[in-house]
Amino acid sequence: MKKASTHITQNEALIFERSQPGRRGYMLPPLDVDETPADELLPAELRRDDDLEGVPELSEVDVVRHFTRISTWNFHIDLGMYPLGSCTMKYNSRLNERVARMPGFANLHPLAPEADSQGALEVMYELQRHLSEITGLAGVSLQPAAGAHGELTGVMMIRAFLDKRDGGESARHLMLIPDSAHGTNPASAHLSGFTVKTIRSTPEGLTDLEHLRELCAGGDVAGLMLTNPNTCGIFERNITEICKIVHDAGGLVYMDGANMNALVGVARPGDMGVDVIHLNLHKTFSTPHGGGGPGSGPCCCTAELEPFLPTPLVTRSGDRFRLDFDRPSSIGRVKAFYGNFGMHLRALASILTHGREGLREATEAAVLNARMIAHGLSDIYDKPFDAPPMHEVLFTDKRQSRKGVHTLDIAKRLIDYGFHPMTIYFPLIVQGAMLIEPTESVGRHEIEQFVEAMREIARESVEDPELVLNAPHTTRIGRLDEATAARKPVLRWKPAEKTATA
Amino acid sequence: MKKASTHITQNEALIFERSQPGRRGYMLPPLDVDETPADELLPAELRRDDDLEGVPELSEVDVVRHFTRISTWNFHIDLGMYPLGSCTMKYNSRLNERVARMPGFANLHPLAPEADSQGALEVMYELQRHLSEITGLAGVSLQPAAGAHGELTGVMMIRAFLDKRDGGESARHLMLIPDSAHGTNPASAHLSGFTVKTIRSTPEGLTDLEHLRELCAGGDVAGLMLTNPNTCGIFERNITEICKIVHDAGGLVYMDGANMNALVGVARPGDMGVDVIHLNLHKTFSTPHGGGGPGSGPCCCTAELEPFLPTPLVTRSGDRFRLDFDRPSSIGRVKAFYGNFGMHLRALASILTHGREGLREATEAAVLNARMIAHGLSDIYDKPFDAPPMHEVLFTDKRQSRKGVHTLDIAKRLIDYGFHPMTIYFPLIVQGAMLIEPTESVGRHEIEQFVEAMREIARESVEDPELVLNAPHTTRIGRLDEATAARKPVLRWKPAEKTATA
Amino acid sequence: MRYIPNSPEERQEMLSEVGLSQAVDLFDSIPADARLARPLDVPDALSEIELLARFESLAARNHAAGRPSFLGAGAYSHYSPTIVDALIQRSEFFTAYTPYQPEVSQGTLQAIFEFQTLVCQLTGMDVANASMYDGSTALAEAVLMAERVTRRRRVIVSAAVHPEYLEVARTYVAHAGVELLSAAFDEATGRTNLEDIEGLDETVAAVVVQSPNFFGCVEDVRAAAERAHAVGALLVVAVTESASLGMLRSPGACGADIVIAEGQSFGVPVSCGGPYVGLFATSEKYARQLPGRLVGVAHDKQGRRGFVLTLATREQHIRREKATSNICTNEGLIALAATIYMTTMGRRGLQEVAEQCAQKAHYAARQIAAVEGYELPYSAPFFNEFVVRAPVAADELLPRLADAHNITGGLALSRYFPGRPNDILVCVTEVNRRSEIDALVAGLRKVQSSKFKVQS
Amino acid sequence: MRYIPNSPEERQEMLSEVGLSQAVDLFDSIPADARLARPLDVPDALSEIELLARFESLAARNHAAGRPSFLGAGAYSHYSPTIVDALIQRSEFFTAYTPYQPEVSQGTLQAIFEFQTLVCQLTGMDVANASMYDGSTALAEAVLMAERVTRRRRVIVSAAVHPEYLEVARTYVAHAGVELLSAAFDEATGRTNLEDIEGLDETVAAVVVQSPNFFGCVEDVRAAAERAHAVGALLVVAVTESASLGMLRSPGACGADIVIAEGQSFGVPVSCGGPYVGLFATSEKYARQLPGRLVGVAHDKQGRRGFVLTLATREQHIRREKATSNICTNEGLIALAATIYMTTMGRRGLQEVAEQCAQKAHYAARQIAAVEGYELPYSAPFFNEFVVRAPVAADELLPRLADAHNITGGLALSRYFPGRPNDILVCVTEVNRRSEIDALVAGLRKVQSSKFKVQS
Ligand SMILES: Cc1ncc(COP(=O)(O)O)c(C=O)c1O
Ligand SMILES: Cc1ncc(COP(=O)(O)O)c(C=O)c1O
Repeated sequence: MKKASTHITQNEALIFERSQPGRRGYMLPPLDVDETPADELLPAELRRDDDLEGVPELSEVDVVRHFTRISTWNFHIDLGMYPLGSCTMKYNSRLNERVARMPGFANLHPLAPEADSQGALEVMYELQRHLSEITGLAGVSLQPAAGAHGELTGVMMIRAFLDKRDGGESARHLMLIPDSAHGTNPASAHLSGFTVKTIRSTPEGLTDLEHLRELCAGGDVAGLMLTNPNTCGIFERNITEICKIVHDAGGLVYMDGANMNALVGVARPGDMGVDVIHLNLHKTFSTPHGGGGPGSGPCCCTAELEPFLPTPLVTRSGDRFRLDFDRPSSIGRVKAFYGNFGMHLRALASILTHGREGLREATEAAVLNARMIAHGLSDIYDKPFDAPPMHEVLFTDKRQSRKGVHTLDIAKRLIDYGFHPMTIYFPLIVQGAMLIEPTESVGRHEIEQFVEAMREIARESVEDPELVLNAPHTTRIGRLDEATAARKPVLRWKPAEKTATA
Repeated sequence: MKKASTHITQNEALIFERSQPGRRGYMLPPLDVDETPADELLPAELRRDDDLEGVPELSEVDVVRHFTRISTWNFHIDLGMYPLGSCTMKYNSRLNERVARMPGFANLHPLAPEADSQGALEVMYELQRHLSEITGLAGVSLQPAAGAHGELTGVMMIRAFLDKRDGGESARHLMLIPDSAHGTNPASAHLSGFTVKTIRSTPEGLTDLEHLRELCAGGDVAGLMLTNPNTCGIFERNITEICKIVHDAGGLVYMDGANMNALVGVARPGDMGVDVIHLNLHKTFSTPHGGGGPGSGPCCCTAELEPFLPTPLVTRSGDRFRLDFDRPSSIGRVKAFYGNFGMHLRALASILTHGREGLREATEAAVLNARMIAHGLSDIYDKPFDAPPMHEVLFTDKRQSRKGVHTLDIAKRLIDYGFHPMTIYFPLIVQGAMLIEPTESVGRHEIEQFVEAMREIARESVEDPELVLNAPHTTRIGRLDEATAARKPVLRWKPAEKTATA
Repeated sequence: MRYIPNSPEERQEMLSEVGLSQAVDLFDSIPADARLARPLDVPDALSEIELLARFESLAARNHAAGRPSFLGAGAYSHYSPTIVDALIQRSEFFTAYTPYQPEVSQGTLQAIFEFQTLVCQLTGMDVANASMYDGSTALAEAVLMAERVTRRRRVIVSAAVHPEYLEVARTYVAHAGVELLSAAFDEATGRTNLEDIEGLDETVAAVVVQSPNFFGCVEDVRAAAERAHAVGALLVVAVTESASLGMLRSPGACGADIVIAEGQSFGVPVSCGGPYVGLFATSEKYARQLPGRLVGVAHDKQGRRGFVLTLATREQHIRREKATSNICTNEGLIALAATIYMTTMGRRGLQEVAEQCAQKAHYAARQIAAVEGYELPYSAPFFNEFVVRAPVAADELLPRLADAHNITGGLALSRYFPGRPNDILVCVTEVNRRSEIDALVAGLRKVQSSKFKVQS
Repeated sequence: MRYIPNSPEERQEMLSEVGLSQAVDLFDSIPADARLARPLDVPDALSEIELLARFESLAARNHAAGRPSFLGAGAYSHYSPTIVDALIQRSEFFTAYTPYQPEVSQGTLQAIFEFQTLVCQLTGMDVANASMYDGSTALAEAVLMAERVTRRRRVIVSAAVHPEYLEVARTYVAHAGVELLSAAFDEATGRTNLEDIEGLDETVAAVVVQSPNFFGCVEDVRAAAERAHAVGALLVVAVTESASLGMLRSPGACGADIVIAEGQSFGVPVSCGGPYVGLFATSEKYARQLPGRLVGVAHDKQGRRGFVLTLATREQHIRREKATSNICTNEGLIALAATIYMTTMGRRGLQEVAEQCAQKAHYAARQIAAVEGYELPYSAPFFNEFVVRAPVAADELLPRLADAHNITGGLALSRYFPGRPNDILVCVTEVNRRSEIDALVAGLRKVQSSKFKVQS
């Protein structure tokens, strides 16, 4: 049976194009208090004078049909494998959604008295404890809203630590980052006032120890930001050595925990010498990506760094849970309130549902699935590094590009085979990168279908390159002209366009 | 913008074909009581000996992906107009779903003590009251599970009433049913032991009064089953006269209320002389059809017939609500417990959400939409009856069939235009019937798109009949060979087929 | 009205487009004397906020919904995995109609085909239909089908069949010329007395037994089949607690000709009695006598497999009064819920649920039997329901249990059998924690001793 | 583990396929000394039944979630139509990733484009991004953007900006070489003192005001714009209560250069502080300085309209350390919820919500002011929040209100301003019924008189 076919789908205009004056999709209870005259309420000059011109007017049915129709244009995890490398698109359980929607959590105001919020505080406290155990690091803050936010937090903590240790403004301004790192790493380091120096990778796709030593020699190294397994899907086997080098040079080691799905229950950053790490709960701990968030990027660190974690922290005294605001060395707040609590609930539910064995089992299954793909494609696609992949496997378009077929084309052609493409052109250290991460949530049969599809595409690239170059052929719209889109950006609907498309 | 395009969809095997030994999608808490040895629990000869061979073994992810994938092959109301004539496919609000899932209702056992179920009893009592007001009939039973079930109930009540009135087994065994009636009418009448006699319709698509008088002359007429507006979408303007004729002949009038969406708030069967009627809450009162149920078919009747309603009835004494089992003349039970309570909740929520004005407004909007379609197509398609349509409009393929294009072809071609087809080949009194019911839940724009699509198809039927005859062209599978399916029925999966399709 | 897309202004424009000036003109074909001259006497529209508050307060008055319960008797509290309700809430499923147009209804059709197959597997039969309203109407239809198949008009129904099922069957056959006779049950075992079934002869169309029966006792279905077949009658087996199918020998394996069941146990909330779903299965040779819808395999021109509604010539829309049944709309979405439940629990889960139900029920039975004054009158093996004979009237005892211990202790059999004031039907499932069972036992003990206090 | 498709047996087969004998071999590349030699110290797996019970009991301990509340201060309780949560639960939306592949992500992309447009309409600006983490981080990014745009390094922030927003800004700019100065507010009006803003000169990159400000007072945004523009600085306007945009003159119309807002009011539950969604809008000319993602219109070869992520050269994955921000994942699903909320309420609904909030808040303010001992210290116009000065310490008064009257009466300002022990920030929205407001007033009166009793 073919994995996919084409079927009829509804097209749908913009919500503004569907709007009709006089339509209503809402009803409020009648105002039940004595009215205050408009002018006493608010002087005219402070009131809107545009009558919200342009904001849509629709019935509830219009809204439901609009968003239901456009939703059908999305690929999503519940349809199947979503192998975006580095994104860990695993199954998002409905059970976690149900937990997050319990009225006792959803209706709790963040500024409600501590005594009346004990359940929520316990949730955060327990999640902190589990994340601490999983990473092998003592301190945890749940405040960061996503991975990059966690990076910013962690790097700022390094900065604060060094300033304190070295007294005043530490002279250490260099943050070392491998060329394979995710873009958020240098961006976060920069935001924290560091100068980014790039470390080369070896031909095996590992951090170049020699180069690291060189860079550390200068004495102005604040730290290293490392992803492990790195973005090539390879475990940095010299990790303890790497940490030692940085520590000996007086710096600290930050680990980007985006790839923790390869390690949970198997190895702990804290045991390797890592000082601070962020986790992506929306990756490793299965909180839904929601088409681009919300995420949650808790920051975990050594006891030494704990004083610098953001304020407040959730602490426990006896059977009471408290918010600790008295943290003089803290870098301060990185977000209002306590982070994305709704994601904390889901992540805790996920950890408790997996349990001790389940967490490790998931790691094993994720790595095994990646191995199957490596095993099935290595003879056809260029695998730039020999090392066996962990939870994700990196290929390039080297062989196919000889015929003019590039990574982008292979990705688009995968769509015709019923798959969401892998992550493409990342990491940047290889040309035409294809980073494939199946996660543990994919069954053997679909892994085999994926391997087969990739092999078919390789064959097509030789026998019928045009077919691949013009893919996808099965979607309601074809490849979009992104260049023009960026040259003449249209970033919002305007009534003008309405008449245009109506 | 075209209304629809084709897009990639996932194919999916049968759940049994996805199954793999050893997969698990569930977990129960550990057994927390002292175990009883197997043989004490149940003697071996009473136990299954097939180890549930063949029942699927799947992970939760498998199940979610399986049902999510196959769901995408369905057309549904949230995608747009679903103009099945006689089916009243109106918007199903999420609010009603939420109400039906409140734990206080969902977890209430039907045999819980009356005193501890007052909320549920009040819901049923209040719904009875509103339906009584809407139909103009005093007695209401919510027990029937669907329209046909309501018919059976109503017709049996007529039988019981006549037996009582005429003493013993009434000699009246004739049930008159127009040739335009829905198949459930004669089937229900037959189940109640009546002999069905068919009444002709006039060229205007109305009940033939003369024929009715004739049939009533015999003195053996038990009653008449009438749909109003009838299945041609026309209001039986002689309804009061019709009722009079039947009553004078000693019979009773049953009204099939499937088309009440044309009358709510505008006219009441009770005021027209109808004795008993069923309502389809899953039509007029927007409880979801669920791909073929559950429905709910309350039966409403005159005070005279009330003693014959099924047992129990929900009654009120002061501020207590009770189940009245003491109903000696009742036809008895037609269903265990009290009917599809979950649908009662939704229907009551729908009535309260619409309110006095809203109910009539919906009726007006529904009829207006049907008028728009009649207006837009009458010059192209054969409209067998002149009368202005109520909530649905009937056309035939008379003109198109000259070119060999029939109703079925037109229906299938509509799919390519992004519409769900109308009801076809019903009613049977015209050849190639196309019964179109837009309901109030469709906006003007989509009505216009529908008219346009139908006109296009009419054009194609002349200019390119093949295109229509081979439709649909945009679906993941084409027309299915129903003849062979019925000749060699395969009604279940068997392991054999597995190897066949794997 | 916020569910109506077209605004009043738009509707006015549309009216003039069709040549009318106002909404009332739409109803010109309705004679004035048949019209409603006044507004309906229903309340003004409610906002979501008001509506939810209203129903929340109603729901709050269903006290029984919130407490531990040992009620069964045709409606069972089982755990339903979260994905069951999540998946049936996809509008693709719940807002679709009966799959009349297969090209755009394959989701519903394939799911029903899977449902039919699962029902066959669990009941041990060859074919099953797309569902009936519920177990009680399914039983009535089974009786009518037996008459069609055998052309005989007498049907013997065990007195241990659910009383409400029996009532429904009576109503259905009242005018079908079918005579219902009753087969008594043995007061010692609690099983239907199969040795001598009064009136069982060559004029009998079918024998109907329920297993586990209304009193929780597992019937000797094989023996029933032999007795029925001996006179050329069919055996109809009814199952109200479908969870038992995970453990009990399937009716098909015991020789049943028609099996009907209530599918509510498969992940469907008790919801005050409905919607539930009736399962209906039989053997190959009677397929064309089945009531209701059937989905079968079909192929398109390119040979691609699909599913369609089939054997429609049995049905009312083709056969009219000669149809095998008048049923049209069935319980599609509930059948889907049951299908998702059965596949999520799967082979092992259905077995484990059955095992836990039986274990917990037997634990409860032992504990209760050990309380002074209480006895279990029946000796037959049971699954997860059993009768307890109390030292006091059940309708005094149960309210006290509810008030003093916040437990719904079971069903007072006097509801159906006035002659049995002290009997309570107790049901235990996998959702009843041991602590609940122990609380029930403690409660029974208390009530009982307090009674003796009263007497002394 | 029930979420892992492949069974242990299948995984064993797969292992041998890839030439391994057991699962541990998968981790050969991890040196032994870096491995975890023991099982994790986390509890055993829980079933759904156990997990739900566990979280239900935790939720039950959040007493505040269940009672009438007048808390605002950056998180607002508004009614969210049922369809908002129903639609974002479609797995098509909530289980998708950032729309990197437009051909199979148009649903997400079009929704974001609609979100961007709605944000522009409400704020009165030209362009808006695809969302920021929340209002507080959006403000910090706005400060950094102002620095990029003006190449100036001093930013003046009103002291009436939400204290937590200010703290976040401080953290963000700590190492960016930006200096934050504070503009005092007027103790009589409660508004930022715009007449003489200390340090406002040609070296200032931006002036930041919040309106309604933290104390609920509506600022004179136009005046602020004039003052800022006079020295070539940008005006950054922050909005924490976005419901106010349905009534208040839009910041854009008042001359703001950057507008950031917390979008939680648009149908998003308060959920103990997150996830929320940050809105970020500015004028055309600064579009390329925006942080975060942007969706724009694009066409395919056949000229069909679609949407794509665009102007990516601003972002970290291209620009790395030179990016306008480090943000990657934003708040997509919450932005979708806000979009559905805004379209469901629509033009008239957003106006009516704002009107009801203002009306109820003013009613409450009048009633409270009439209670002996309580006063409203500020004279400036307000929307739905206002400061009440109580005759007793707020942190004595509020717990008594909670215990005796089951009302969360508001926020004790001492949480942020230790010098203001008696001040309470009270927020009223459309969900606060008159009866709740009257109960609050009655409660304040009681507490107050009981206080005098204590004193006399
Ligand atoms: C390796 C790596 N680091 C950091 C990030 C940033 O995480 P987030 O998108 O949650 O900010 C990602 C996510 O794409 C990533 O893959
Ligand atoms: C006119 C008419 N009568 C009766 C029925 C039967 O109703 P139900 O399908 O709910 O049994 C229908 C539904 O199709 C109908 O259209």
